[in-house]
Amino acid sequence: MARATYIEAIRQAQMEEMQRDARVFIMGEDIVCNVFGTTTGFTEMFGKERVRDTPISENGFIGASAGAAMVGMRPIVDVTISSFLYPAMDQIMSIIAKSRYIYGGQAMLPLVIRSCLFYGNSNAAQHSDRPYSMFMNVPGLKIIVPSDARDMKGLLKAAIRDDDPVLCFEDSTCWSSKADLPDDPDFLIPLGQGEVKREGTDLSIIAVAGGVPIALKAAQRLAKEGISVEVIDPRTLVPFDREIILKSVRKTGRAITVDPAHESCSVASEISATIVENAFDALRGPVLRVTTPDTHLPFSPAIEKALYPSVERIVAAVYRLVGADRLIAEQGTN
Amino acid sequence: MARATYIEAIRQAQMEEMQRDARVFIMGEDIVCNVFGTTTGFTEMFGKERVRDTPISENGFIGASAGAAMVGMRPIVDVTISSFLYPAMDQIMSIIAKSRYIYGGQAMLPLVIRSCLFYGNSNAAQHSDRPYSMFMNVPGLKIIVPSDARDMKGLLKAAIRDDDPVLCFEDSTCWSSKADLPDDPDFLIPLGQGEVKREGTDLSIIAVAGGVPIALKAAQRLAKEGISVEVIDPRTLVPFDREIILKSVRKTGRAITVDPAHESCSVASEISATIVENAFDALRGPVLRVTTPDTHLPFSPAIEKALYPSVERIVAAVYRLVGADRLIAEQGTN
Amino acid sequence: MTYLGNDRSLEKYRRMVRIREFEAVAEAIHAAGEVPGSLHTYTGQEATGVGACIALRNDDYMVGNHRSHGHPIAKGAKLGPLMAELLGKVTGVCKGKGGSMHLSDFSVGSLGETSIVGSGIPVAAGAALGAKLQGTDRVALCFFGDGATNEGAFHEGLNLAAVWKLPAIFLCENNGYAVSTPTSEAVSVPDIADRGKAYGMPSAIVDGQDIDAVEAAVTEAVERARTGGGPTLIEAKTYRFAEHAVNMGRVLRDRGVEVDTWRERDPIHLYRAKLIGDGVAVGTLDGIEQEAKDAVQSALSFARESDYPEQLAAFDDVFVDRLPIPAYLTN
Amino acid sequence: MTYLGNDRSLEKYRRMVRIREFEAVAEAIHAAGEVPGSLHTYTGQEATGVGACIALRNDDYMVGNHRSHGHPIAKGAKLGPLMAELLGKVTGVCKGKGGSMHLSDFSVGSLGETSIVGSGIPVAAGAALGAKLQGTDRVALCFFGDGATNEGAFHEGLNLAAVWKLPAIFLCENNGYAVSTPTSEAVSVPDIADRGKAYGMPSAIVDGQDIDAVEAAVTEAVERARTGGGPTLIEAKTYRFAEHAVNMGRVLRDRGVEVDTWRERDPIHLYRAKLIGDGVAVGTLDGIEQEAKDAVQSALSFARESDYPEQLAAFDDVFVDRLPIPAYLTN
Ligand SMILES: Cc1ncc(C[n+]2csc(CCOP(=O)(O)OP(=O)(O)O)c2C)c(N)n1
Ligand SMILES: Cc1ncc(C[n+]2csc(CCOP(=O)(O)OP(=O)(O)O)c2C)c(N)n1
Ligand SMILES: [Mg+2]
Ligand SMILES: [Mg+2]
Repeated sequence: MARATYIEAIRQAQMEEMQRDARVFIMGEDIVCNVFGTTTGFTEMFGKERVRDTPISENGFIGASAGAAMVGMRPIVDVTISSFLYPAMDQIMSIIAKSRYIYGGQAMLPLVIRSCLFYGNSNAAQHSDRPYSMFMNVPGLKIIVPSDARDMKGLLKAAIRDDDPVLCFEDSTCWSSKADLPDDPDFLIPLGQGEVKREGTDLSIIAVAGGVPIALKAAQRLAKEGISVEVIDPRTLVPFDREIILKSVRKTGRAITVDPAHESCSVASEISATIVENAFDALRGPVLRVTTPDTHLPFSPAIEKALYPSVERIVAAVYRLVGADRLIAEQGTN
Repeated sequence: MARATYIEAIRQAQMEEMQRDARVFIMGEDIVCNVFGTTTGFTEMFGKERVRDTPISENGFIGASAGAAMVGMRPIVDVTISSFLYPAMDQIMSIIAKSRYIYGGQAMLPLVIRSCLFYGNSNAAQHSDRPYSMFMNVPGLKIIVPSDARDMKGLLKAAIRDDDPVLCFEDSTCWSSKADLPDDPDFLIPLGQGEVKREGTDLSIIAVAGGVPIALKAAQRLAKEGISVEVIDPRTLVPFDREIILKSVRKTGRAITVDPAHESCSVASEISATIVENAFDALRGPVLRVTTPDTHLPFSPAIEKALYPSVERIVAAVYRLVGADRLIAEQGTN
Repeated sequence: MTYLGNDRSLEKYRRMVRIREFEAVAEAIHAAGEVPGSLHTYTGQEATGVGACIALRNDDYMVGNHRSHGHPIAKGAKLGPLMAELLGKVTGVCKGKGGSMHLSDFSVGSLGETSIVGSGIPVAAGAALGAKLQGTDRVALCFFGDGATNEGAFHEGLNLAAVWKLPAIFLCENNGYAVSTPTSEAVSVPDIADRGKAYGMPSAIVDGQDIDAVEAAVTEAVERARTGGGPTLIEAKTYRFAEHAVNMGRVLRDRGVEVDTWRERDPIHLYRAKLIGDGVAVGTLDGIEQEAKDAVQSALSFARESDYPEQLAAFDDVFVDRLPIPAYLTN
Repeated sequence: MTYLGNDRSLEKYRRMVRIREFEAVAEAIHAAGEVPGSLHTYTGQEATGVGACIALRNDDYMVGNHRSHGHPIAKGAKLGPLMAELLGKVTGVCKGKGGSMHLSDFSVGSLGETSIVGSGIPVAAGAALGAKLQGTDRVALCFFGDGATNEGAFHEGLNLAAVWKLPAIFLCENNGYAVSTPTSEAVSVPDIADRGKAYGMPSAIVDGQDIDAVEAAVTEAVERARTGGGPTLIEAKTYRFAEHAVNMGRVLRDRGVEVDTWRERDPIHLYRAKLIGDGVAVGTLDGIEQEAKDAVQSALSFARESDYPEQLAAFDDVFVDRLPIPAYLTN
């Protein structure tokens, strides 16, 4: 058990699973030279057959991962930045998500596609995508969105061992955050299990990916004012732990969803819809969303940052909910 | 004003706009031979330069439409089936949605990408997509989802005249439905304006695309039982007419969203989230979603149909809401 | 009974006539409304499929496309599950989930018949990569049409295979058209085989109506692939006798006398004549044809007698574990 | 002052040194923390950009990529708005929305410098289609790297241009690497120019350090395109002196003495020597260099003195009309 970063957690998860299972290999653009630090030492350990640089052809090598998986390999594909998933969308949507189904269970596709959510640092609109919700809309893809180093290690290891295709979204705003990483080579966090990141009684914040650390900070600040906030991290989007969310909202009666992605058809919207559909009777006020508005991300550092969820925006939403509720309590229900 | 089908409305809209504006041209696979009937007579009228068959290379010709638009043309791209948008996702997401923004308004991309939602007739998972919600999650693309022939004509003509890129999703379950189509060459339905398709007082159904005719049938059946249902069709997803939805829900206090797409991160979810966020005080019960569950669409006719929204499923949801509400009325609020 | 051990030629003939007969019946029952969805027949291209598959080992891999009836039969699949699939029955090779465009039998080495044009090509490259990483000498054969060579997936898949020297054979069934579009209007070179030059990949053009020629070309490519020599692009010049898909004749381009010219080069007729010339008794060939008819009829009976899948089967096979069932279907 | 009318050679020299000087300053202010985001310098490739653009008319189109500093200056863009863009200022050529990877100046015919590898190629084909449909004789030039030729977009864009005989010039700046990956490990043919054969497209290989050679090759291609002869693929063999992007040296491949060898073929030094050999006075060239330094300095002052965009500008230019502003920003 040693403290390490989110990036290091990715490296350890990959390394341990490659050591454990000879069928696991990794490929992607410039992974031998290890731009982000997730494959440090890998070529020495595993050789260039299993640590494989690819030409710039995302549709080609992501599709190739499907073929390799079908014949018994367990590929990890490193797509670096999530915006580069778009050129490969056909293989992801038409082949990887659908092959098992369309062939009646004959195909098995144990593969992991990793990519990072690269926003917040003047990368401009073409490199700042956070596209997980569009993959959640298509059946057949499991999706993990770890928000801290420990979850990253446990979820990524579980993803590599999973027999279904898994997309792993790595939030770059979490890259340098640290946690204690278990050394147990079988430390796994089951896909589909959310976690209460902080207990509270007044209000539930359901946050995803880089939204989680911000929600935790907001909760900390609010605690000083006597407002007790529960923070829930679903951790995986598919399968989705609806119960942990509903349980929390049934307890607190108030909910805010936090999602660094664009608002329309976001995971934040999905969570809101789930809450109002299944826990309406418990709700004491609206479910508010704190997301990135439906505009692109500009390069200019002067105007980019204010577009993302922030502690301030979350706190304001909490005030609105708690305030509104006090009002209702004073005036009686309408 | 003559009665005609949804397909014929597409043909008329394209024809009238091509007659009106020499910059408009159409391209796509096998459009000269006119497989679906949306370009009948076009080669004779406009010649093969303006009615242009393409190689099977969606990313190539959709990207080319962007280039042509930037230099002053107004392309209509016929992508036949919406599943074929995936190979072109990079050009749609990275170029078409983002070019105007990333170049600070220097680029203008007046183009229309048409594709049909081809579900419900044993086309199997790879050909049955209804992917509009993923495009709604990315800024920069206007989206129309006409549910009847009249809307199709007015919206498609407006889309072709619009100076921004517009995706037009054509629901194949509406293909043969008919309406009176205005002859006025300037008959336009502004993008961003929803419509009350049927007035009612007890409950609002907000339905999109092929969900609208089904919702209308359900409303008709329920009317006989004394339940008055209002049916709202947003008609365009971007820009999105939130006000028409909220106004209706504020009136009726109950809402169901109907969407033939998969449930997670769907337009149905987005509408639910919008309602609970903005009209919570008016709500007398949960907002229910009638969607396609998050499984793929199977080929077998024995098991495909039951997966889509149906009159029965909508009626059951209405009973649940109205019933639940009656219960509340009887027992007092809890 | 298969002839492979004793007589390769008869087995080749047998597989071709099984495809022909399977599709004749498939068309008939589609016309009668028994088969839902679309139907793209392979009739006319049988020599390409069988010539290629006969050059493979049983444990080699194969990937195909929407025109999927011929490939599995060519590779030796049983007919019953294929026919049942057309009817959407639970005994179908894909349990009724795939239908006519996806007759993929993994038990004979198939890794999919995928109906998104070009999408099988990267998959085949990946299977070849897998075989290589596993240290086996298996190869992967990929069928695709002329139209598919205009997709980016073709380019990326072939470049990967070439750069990594993968044991893959890319077999383009150039039937002259993609739906209504003649190859010459969509492909910017006279021969698809020219495209191999962009990858430094050996390529060959072969008469797709001549099963022996196809077999020879694929055998050479398989040999190269198995021995570490890397991938090959083969263009088989062939023709589909019917329209792109049934019921599309109405709208599509009139192909005029071209069809008749090609019908004179019916691959089954040509091979029958050749076998007779080689001294095979007419009765033997008639017997094979009769056996095919019987096999298809019994496949049809099997299919018709089979059940449809249960409604909840719609939630199987999205993942290894069944999905949760939505409430409206359980109440 | 531009030299184009009087003296084409001096104008070529002038544009090259302006690029070099612009980037020297850009690197310095990036190192000082004044420029956010990444920075991919063009240093070493100036002859390719300028040689190509000088062969175009002002009203011809151009599409580039993430390595975007050189292309607009080569096509004649003003420096102030480019520098202001690097700083994210509202006076930037993209109003601060694009940054270093997207220095695209539509006023000189640019249609984008797009940072998704390969994505500019279909756009250029489309611009050429537009020019053709409009009956003008404009052409579209597309810059992209060696790595981009492995993307499906390259294949689809070139095939479209070839099939439709579009007035396009596809100029591959082969600088030997895509990030850390040598061209030879990712591209399955010795020369990118070989890829033209897959489209029946005329292609040429040119020394990318020799501005006259580049100009000649592009001029020939432009001539062909303008007169209805269709597209051309040109491979310029060049080299980037710096790493893929600044601050990436640490992790990337050691290129060893290769860099020094290539530095001996610095395109600006080569051309300077040539001009002097042709009798141009050293003072004239020194003057041009000084003018470039001054111009870049005044661009920097302009950029520094400019304002950042207002917060609400983030909602402009998604569409022609401004988006609704979210409540949290208006209260
Ligand atoms: C990506 C994609 N685009 C378009 C289609 C529609 N489509 C189905 S088959 C076909 C023609 C394919 O032509 P070819 O590859 O030559 O195969 P053939 O049908 O001639 O055997 C087309 C355009 C599709 N299925 N997938
Ligand atoms: C689709 C896509 N994949 C990956 C990247 C990351 N990336 C940026 S530049 C680059 C290398 C491009 O190489 P090349 O085309 O040779 O251009 P060069 O940088 O050498 O000028 C890569 C891989 C990207 N921007 N887009
Ligand atoms: Mg064909
Ligand atoms: Mg390069």
